[in-house]
Amino acid sequence: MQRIRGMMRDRAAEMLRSGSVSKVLGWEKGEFAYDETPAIFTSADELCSDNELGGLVYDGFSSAMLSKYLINATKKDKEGKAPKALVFLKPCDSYSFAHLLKERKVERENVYAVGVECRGMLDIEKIRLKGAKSIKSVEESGDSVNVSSFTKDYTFPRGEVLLEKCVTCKGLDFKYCDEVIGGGNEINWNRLDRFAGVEMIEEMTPEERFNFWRGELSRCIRCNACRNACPVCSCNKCVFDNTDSGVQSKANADSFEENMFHIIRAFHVAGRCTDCGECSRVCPRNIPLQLLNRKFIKDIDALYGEYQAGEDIEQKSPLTDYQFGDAEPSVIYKRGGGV
Amino acid sequence: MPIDEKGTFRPKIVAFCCNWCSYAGADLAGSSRLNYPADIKIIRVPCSCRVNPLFMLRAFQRGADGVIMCGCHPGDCHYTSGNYFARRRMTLLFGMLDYLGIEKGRTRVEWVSAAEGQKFAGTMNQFAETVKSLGECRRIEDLRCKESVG
Amino acid sequence: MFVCWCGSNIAATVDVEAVTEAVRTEPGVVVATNSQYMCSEGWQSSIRNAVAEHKLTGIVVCACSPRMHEPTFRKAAAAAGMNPYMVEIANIREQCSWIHKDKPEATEKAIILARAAVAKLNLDKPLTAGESPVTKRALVIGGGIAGIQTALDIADAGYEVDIVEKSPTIGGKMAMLDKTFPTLDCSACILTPKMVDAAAAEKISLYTYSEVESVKGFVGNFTVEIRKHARSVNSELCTGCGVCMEKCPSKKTKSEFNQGLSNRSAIYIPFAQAIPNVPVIDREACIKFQTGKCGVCEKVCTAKAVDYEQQDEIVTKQYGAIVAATGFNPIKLDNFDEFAYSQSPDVITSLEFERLCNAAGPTKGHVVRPSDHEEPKTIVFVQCVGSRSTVDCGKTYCSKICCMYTAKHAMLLREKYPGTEVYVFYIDVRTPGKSFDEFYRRAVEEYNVHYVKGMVGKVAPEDGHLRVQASDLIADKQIIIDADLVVLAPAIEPDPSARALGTMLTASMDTNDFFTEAHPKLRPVESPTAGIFLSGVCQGPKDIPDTVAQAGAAASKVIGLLSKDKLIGNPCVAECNEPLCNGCSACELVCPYGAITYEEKPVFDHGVRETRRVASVNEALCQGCGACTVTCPSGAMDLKGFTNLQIMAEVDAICR
Amino acid sequence: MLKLSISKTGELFAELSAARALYLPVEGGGQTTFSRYTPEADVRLDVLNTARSVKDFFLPQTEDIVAFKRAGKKISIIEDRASDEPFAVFGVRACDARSLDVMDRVFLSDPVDTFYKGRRENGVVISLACSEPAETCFCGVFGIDSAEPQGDVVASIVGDTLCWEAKTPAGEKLTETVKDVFSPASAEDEAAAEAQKKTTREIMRQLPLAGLKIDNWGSDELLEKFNSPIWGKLYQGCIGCGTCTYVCPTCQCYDIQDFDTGHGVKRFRCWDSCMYSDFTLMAHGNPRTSQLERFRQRFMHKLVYFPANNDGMFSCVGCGRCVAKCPISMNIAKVIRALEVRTNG
Repeated sequence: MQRIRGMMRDRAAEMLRSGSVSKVLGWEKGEFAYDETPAIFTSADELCSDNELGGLVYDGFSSAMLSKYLINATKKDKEGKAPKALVFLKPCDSYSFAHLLKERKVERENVYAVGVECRGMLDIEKIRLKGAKSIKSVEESGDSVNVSSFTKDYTFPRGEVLLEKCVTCKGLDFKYCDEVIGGGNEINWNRLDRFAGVEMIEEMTPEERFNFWRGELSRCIRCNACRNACPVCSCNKCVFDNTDSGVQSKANADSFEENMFHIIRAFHVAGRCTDCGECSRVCPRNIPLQLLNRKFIKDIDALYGEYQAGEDIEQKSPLTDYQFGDAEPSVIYKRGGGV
Repeated sequence: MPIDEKGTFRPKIVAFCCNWCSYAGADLAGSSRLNYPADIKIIRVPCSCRVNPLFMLRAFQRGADGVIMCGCHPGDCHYTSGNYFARRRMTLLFGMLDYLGIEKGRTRVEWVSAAEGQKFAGTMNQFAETVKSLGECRRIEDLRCKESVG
Repeated sequence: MFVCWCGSNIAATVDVEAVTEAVRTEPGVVVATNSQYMCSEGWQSSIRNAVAEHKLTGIVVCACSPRMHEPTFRKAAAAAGMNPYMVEIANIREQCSWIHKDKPEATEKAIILARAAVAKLNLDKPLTAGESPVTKRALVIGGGIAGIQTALDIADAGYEVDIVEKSPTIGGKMAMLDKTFPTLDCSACILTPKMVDAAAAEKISLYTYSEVESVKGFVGNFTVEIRKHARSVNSELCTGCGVCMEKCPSKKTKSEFNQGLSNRSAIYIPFAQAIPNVPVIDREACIKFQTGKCGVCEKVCTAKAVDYEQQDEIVTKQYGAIVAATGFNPIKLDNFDEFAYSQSPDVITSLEFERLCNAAGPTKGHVVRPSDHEEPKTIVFVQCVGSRSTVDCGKTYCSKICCMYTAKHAMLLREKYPGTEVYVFYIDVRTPGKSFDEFYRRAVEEYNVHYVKGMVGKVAPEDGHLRVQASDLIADKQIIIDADLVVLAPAIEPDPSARALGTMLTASMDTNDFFTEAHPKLRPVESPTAGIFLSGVCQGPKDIPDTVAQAGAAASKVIGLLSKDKLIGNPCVAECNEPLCNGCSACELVCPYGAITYEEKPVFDHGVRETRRVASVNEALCQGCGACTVTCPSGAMDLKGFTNLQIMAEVDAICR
Repeated sequence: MLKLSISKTGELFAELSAARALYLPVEGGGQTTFSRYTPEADVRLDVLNTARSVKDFFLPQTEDIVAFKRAGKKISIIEDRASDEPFAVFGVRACDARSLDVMDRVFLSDPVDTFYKGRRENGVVISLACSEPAETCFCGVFGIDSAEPQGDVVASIVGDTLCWEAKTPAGEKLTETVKDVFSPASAEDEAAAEAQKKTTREIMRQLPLAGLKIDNWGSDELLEKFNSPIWGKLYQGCIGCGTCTYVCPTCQCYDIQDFDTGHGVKRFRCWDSCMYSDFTLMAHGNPRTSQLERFRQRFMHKLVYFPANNDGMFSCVGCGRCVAKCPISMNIAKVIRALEVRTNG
């Protein structure tokens, strides 16, 4: 990872110095071993500094996706000129980038996209749940993760402390990148089928499904992190924020609103969701939101043919397309369980 | 639970009907004097593709026990493709509601042409029966809307 | 609020008085009354009086279906000085009194329906239908029989019409045919007069050797750029004497018109009756253009019409309506190896066969084998080559014309060459048309054509013969025929230019690239995009009579449109709330009418000002289906007259 | 001081919950949060930060205020505020315990918020001393002693013993109802408790955020801080969600909304977040139109405006929830650090 970071710094610094780009979207070191923040660098010095705070970093905690920042980062200035930005994209981020291109939220010529090798990102919550307290440092070495705290040192198998979205990674291909740093598109960790979670729920009885989702969704505090982190949820004003939309709501004043918000959130990105898993990652209440999005993906794949948002930006997304012989909604009744 | 004087459950059912086929089918059912329960109230929309999942959820929020959408048969849409989009949207929405454990029988899509008064009435009778057997909708409801006060 | 009794139609099962009372206290209701027949002239004048007396801004009528009397009440409202779109109708007849027997139940439902209508009306906004002028000129794209007929009919009604044809002459496929079924008229004899008429008509302008470059605008107001390819011959000066073609030293180019069965010169007219009778230089084949040396045609042309310097020219014109008449081609048979089309010159297509039969064709009408110019004795016709097919290189649909022309070919052969044996292999013989089945039966019964139900498995060239292996499904056996000539009936497909044109016109197409009609039954000659009409095979396979009929129908639709001075739109159209729009293009993709485009626009929302890409609805094109409103995640797209808030208000009222 | 064997806390909880609702940290869904006590509840006294703070009990996320009913054209007003019932919260850490001081400043000063006041008067806070602070903790920066929290009752766990000490009349009253489960603490117990406090304070001093300097924040620094160009850098990662504000024990902004039920209107209040683009949205527009301004507002409020109006009291208690939960790991600690140098040189 150090080597990759070095290459990233070199490349980005070169691009900034030459004036090919005016800003670089990357990650910056935080207070701890694990709290990197997305940052925009505008000078090579800033990018390469190794201060306590500052300087481009890239490691197992560079999980925040940068794609969505491109919308603002490449907005036209008052003279109508759009700045050009270099962005570092992990494989899953590159699909989201592609989708933003497709929806014209970002124009291709304003971006220099650099794919960066990904080995799966680490989940500090999982590390904590495994008992590590007062964490001082987290080092990756091969297939293990060494954590040292103020009182004790721990070693965990890497596969056990990966973010859930990485455990069910959809693949390491890069889309629409100008270049790729590092490489290797083979997943070398124990990956789980991304639809296994959905299937597990589908196999429950309706009663169980209902109770499962009530339990999950009732934890929602409507912080909107899922929505705001989502690269596809990029409306200027969400229907839930718009007092004139008729469905505005700021809090879940009733269980209905918990359902409503999450059904509509998932529905509005159905056929557009790149399955990046940011929604699940950012949820402060650990609600497995990706399971809602993946339900739509799974149904779309099964009913209308496999579709991966961000794969091909010329392809019509499933909800803006149709076939004469599409399945009828009654196909739902034929599925197991309940009436 | 809304119960009439005979002690039977009276569900609330909202039917979205497209102007060109299903609404006309409903009119034909009317002029043919084909009976279906008064629990069903029709909302006229230009096309089935005008029906937003938000409207369906809204109906449940406001206390509906079942929601049905009717449109032109595939291939017959007045606007050529509206019902195709509606079909995909509703299929996915219903799949999601089922996934959340909400009874499948409370939502339905049916294609009814302007000539199918019989089918319209038949569909409505059948759907009302299903919803009735499911009882009051409790799995997706807003208690605030059900109170008699406020 | 006006409640109608409809005589006893409503009043028998709905307590009209109770409904009137119940809705009187609804928010916004000022006056509530009921009467025997709301639609009667007398009551309409009382509505007018009520509007004046109470200064009403909206009306709810509880009556029969809005499909019945909505226009009536809107007119009444307009007459009373109100906006006609501030009228809502609660359908308490078809959807209430007629279907319910229990009076309290029906009354309760009628009250709820009335409340829903009030809730909707409270959110109604006055709407004004937009108007746009109509340019009184039509464009017909394609100069085959479909295009010619459409243009003639439009011109006959007194409107200007332009034909754009990409080849050097009009006439299309029909000009290549020898005889036509089921009457066996000579194709040229019936087509040429129409071509001449088209050329002579004062109102028709021909743009041959030209293509549509771009289309902008909307119904009534299209702006079209037409690219006139350089003919290298000045049409004004050319006398059509033909000397240039005679003297041209480059004569080795396959004749497109004769399906490659003969050669033509580099400077050529496709066929003798071509219109215009002005040659073009095929620059690929021309020695002057390829090497710089030659110039024979220029030298021999006494009219000084040859112009090597001529450039493509772009003509920009305005039209009120556009007709697509782009026609078809037989599919390429390169991938049908089993029929040995590429291997043997004696395996030909039906269109090639037409040329062989034609007196003006490469063999002067003698049907001979292309390989040795011998008269064939055994001829096999294979139908459905690529039609009704599930293989990748084929088409799933029936090409419709092949059964009949094959019967025609077989009959002509047997008549001209009674000594021949003629076999026709078919899946089904389809003859639904006037005198079609009789025609087919004559082929079988009078002309003794051998019709064999079954598909040909393989055609193998074998020392001068063609060994045809086939199955006879009725006799249930394999048969082998040694044929001298095999004629294939290839599927027909839309001309390849149609796809690009469809995009330019924002006219939708099916998966086979046939244009989609606005309604398969009720609007078969209109595209869903307003102002675009369909003529001929570009909409689906058809024979000449069907094509001519559709061409006339398309013309009458165009005439109907051009006869209007201005178009009055439907005000219930989509509307984009620009500050909310995030420019994602989803609405554009689901719009069947191409009514939505994107523009960079300054938007201002609660203190934030920026310029960004937002959707814009062309009200003249929008038909108000609402597909865009649901696909829009931000709710920026809404439908006037059926807004999100209105529909939700109805839901609320119903579920209350 | 009273004491109880840790194995007998079940009895204590049962006693406490007999007379009033008892809330305490319970694990569920992979997280620990304050939940109502049941004998089956998986009580976690070792977890520091509950997913939601103690704020929930005094300023719930949503709360009905009043309702209106419409009949015909008549509108009537219906009082529908929930009645206050006595309750106790057990296991409130020092940071959350202090957060109530901040909240009191807002809701108990004139004009008094009667909803909040009612809950405060009915709620007894039983705090729990920390012995194993996390790396995200920085309560010490705000002068909070995590080893000795405030509260109506202060509890601590020393080895296998739960120590209990009532600090206020309300705490004493509560203790009276459960005194039977306790025995008096011995001098050794007191000594062990003191020793543990010392150890905890020592750990606190070593934590990475212990060195945050807060002294040059406060009212004097208003314009310098406000105009600092550093905000322009800090805010860039902010996605404008409300996570920090909703997990924060001291964020107290709320919105009042009307919900049309179809029969009438329910007026309720719900938390709002200054990170949201529709926060303080008025008819004319929004005074803070960019995320930079919204981001700055939150920290300026906590570290400058609030102390300016409240005798120097910061409205951050250093619980570290925002540090742990921010989707992009931006937080108040980074802000304090980045702006800790006097920006005017």
